[in-house]
Amino acid sequence: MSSAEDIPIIVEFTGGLEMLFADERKHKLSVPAKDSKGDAVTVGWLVEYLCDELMRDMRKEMFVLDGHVRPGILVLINDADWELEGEATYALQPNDNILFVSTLHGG
Amino acid sequence: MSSAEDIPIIVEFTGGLEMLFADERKHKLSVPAKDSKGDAVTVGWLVEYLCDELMRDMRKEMFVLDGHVRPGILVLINDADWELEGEATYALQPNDNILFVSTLHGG
Amino acid sequence: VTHEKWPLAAEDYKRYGRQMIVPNIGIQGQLRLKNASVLIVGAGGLGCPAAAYIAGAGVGTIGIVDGDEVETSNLHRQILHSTSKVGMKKVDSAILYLKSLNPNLKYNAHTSHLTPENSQGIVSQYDLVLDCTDHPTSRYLISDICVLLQKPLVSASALRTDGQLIVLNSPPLLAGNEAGGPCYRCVFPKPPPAESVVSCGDGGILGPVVGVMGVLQALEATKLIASGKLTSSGSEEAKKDASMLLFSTNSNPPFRSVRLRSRRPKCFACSAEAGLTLEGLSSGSLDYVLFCGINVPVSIL
Amino acid sequence: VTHEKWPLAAEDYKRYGRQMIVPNIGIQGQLRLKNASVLIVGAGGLGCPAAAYIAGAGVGTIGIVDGDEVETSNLHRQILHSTSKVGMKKVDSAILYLKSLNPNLKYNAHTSHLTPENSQGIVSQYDLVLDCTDHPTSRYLISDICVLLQKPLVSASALRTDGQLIVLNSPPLLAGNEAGGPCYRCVFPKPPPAESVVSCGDGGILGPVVGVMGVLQALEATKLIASGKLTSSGSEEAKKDASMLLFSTNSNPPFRSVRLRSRRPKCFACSAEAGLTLEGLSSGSLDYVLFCGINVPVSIL
Ligand SMILES: [Zn+2]
Ligand SMILES: [Zn+2]
Repeated sequence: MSSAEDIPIIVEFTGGLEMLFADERKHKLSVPAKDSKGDAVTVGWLVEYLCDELMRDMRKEMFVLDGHVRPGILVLINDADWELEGEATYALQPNDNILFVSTLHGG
Repeated sequence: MSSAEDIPIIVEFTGGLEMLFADERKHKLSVPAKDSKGDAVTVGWLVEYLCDELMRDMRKEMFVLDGHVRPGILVLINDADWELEGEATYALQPNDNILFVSTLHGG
Repeated sequence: VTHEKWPLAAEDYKRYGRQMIVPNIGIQGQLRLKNASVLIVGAGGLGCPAAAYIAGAGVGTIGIVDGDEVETSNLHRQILHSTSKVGMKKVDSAILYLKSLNPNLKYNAHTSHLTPENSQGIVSQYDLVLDCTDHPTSRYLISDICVLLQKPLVSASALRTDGQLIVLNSPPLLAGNEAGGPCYRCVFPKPPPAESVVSCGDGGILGPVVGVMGVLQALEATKLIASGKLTSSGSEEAKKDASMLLFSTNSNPPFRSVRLRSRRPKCFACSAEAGLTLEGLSSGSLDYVLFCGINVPVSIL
Repeated sequence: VTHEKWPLAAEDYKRYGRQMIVPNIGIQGQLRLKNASVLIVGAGGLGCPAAAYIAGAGVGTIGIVDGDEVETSNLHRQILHSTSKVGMKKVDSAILYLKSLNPNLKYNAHTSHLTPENSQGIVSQYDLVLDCTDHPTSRYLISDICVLLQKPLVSASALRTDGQLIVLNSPPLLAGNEAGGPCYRCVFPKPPPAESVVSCGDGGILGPVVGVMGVLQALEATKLIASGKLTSSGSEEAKKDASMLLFSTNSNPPFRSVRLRSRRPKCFACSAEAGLTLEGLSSGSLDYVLFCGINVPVSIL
């Protein structure tokens, strides 16, 4: 298979984050298997990609701050905290589910 | 691969049915891919198998009545009503999740 | 839709403001809630929390059906009643509480159990029905009358550490229209053997388990009403399969959504071949007790 | 464990009988509930249903902390209060209700907000804490004092149509013991930017959404107590990762359980390198308001 191949993933937003992404909670995406350097794409790459390509809302800082997912957002890879999976360095696999959850504080 | 190969499946019981199966809700099973006639094993075959091999409780009629899963039990194949999947004739696939739910009536 | 400038009373903006600013509710949704009527069948472990949140949300007319009286053994889970109300009709006790929470609604007390004879007269007064009862006989009866009168039905049940929730007959289209939502008989064409039926009294129940299911019934009701999907004309979305929510406190994950079938082609209640009629039901020719068998649990399941 | 023949009062067998016959509860579990004390921080949309079911279940001592008074805009979701109690302290209103539901328990009213100064004195009186508050400052404070005093913490939150639930510091082992459950800081080491924090007052909330989360808090509390897992000695099971329950009314499926990390090796509160002390906390040297930034929501997220 060619290195230009795309891999299908599902990206979801909840806890209010969906408002930054056209109010859509679930996005079926096809992302390149390799980045511009030829390395396997990671969740870190995906965060940048979402910010640049998917997010139409101007308030980028509500999603990414200082180059990292902003505090108060949990990132889950196949329903596990991304800290259990290598965080931003995790290499995306076909059919992965990446969930971004904004922590709620109301009660 | 040989026809004698086993396939791994998960069988679950809830709604009280687990009491008939040693109070275990989740059973990881390995079942033969083919039945004695050489046909692919089905959910119908599985029901008989569970009754004969897994169930230690003597009250078989709480699970199977007149050769069928008793009324009041829903059978779900990978979280879909088995009536959407061909009912008892559905051929088991590796890693299938088969869930038996006893309907509750309390309130 | 009203065309007045201030379609709600001044107090309503204060009382319901926090839910009116939720996307998908708004003034439109609040007005739908105000103009809607909901029947809650059963004022027990499911009906208590369901009624509290439905009254809180401002559903204009709330009816409650129950023939029972409050007992001390109810109080761990039937949180609208109270120790001083032991012996009072549950319906009257519940309405006392609801009036103190929200005095601006209309409450109807139906202080006997729902029967084939009285069900048409009661259910026809409402837009939406919640089945908060605890026996298969009432579950089949309620489903049947909802199909006949084209009312959506939010049905829940609970026992021990488990609960189940399903929205039935939604959209509530005429029998024979396959685009309508399935009814209880579509999902359970045959009743369970009587000896497999266990009540909360016999099997036990954790209060918050039945509580969660009752609150979720209120949520489904609020969503159906506020979104304008109560009637068939309001539900223009693509037909979706029905789904059932399963809850097992001790399972991991504890909640699970499963996909159910749509209307059953030969359903006794909602198909083109249905044998069910209002006349048959109200004349008592359908014997729900006989259909479900005797009610003497001889087993723990 | 008591050795009396009838360790519960005669009325208790009637009142709690339906939950005592549930497997895993029994007399042992009921006695644990009776001997336990629970602190509910916040008598709002989460605290109301949580308190109702915890009192229903028979937890012997229930404390409630809240400095606020009942407002009309609370009533759609804060179901222990009532229209005639508008203006009353929420804690007093809630306890009036709870006493009428179950007069056999001890209720403690703490009618000011939890602060770094008063938190040790209040929290030390209880076995288990429920965080039913609505701001990051209180969430970090409550987590910190629970770590310092070794109390398990059941934390929930809700906004608009979504809710979240997590059991923290369970088992509640000493800071530095990696077998203890993670604390709030393990999961959220840095607070969210202040402009991303939205309260239910500003963002809105559906009553049954926060209601479901509050009832689930009561369920987690009941399970922890009845199973004897309140203290570290009671929790002998193999260490499990913590998990968080996510609820989104409009998602399919609506409930989702996700796996969280265990204790963070450099956690400020619960690790061997923790900088947190009782003295530091109660002296006010930890400024939670400064830590979390100013509280003027300028954004809808
Ligand atoms: Zn039907
Ligand atoms: Zn920590």
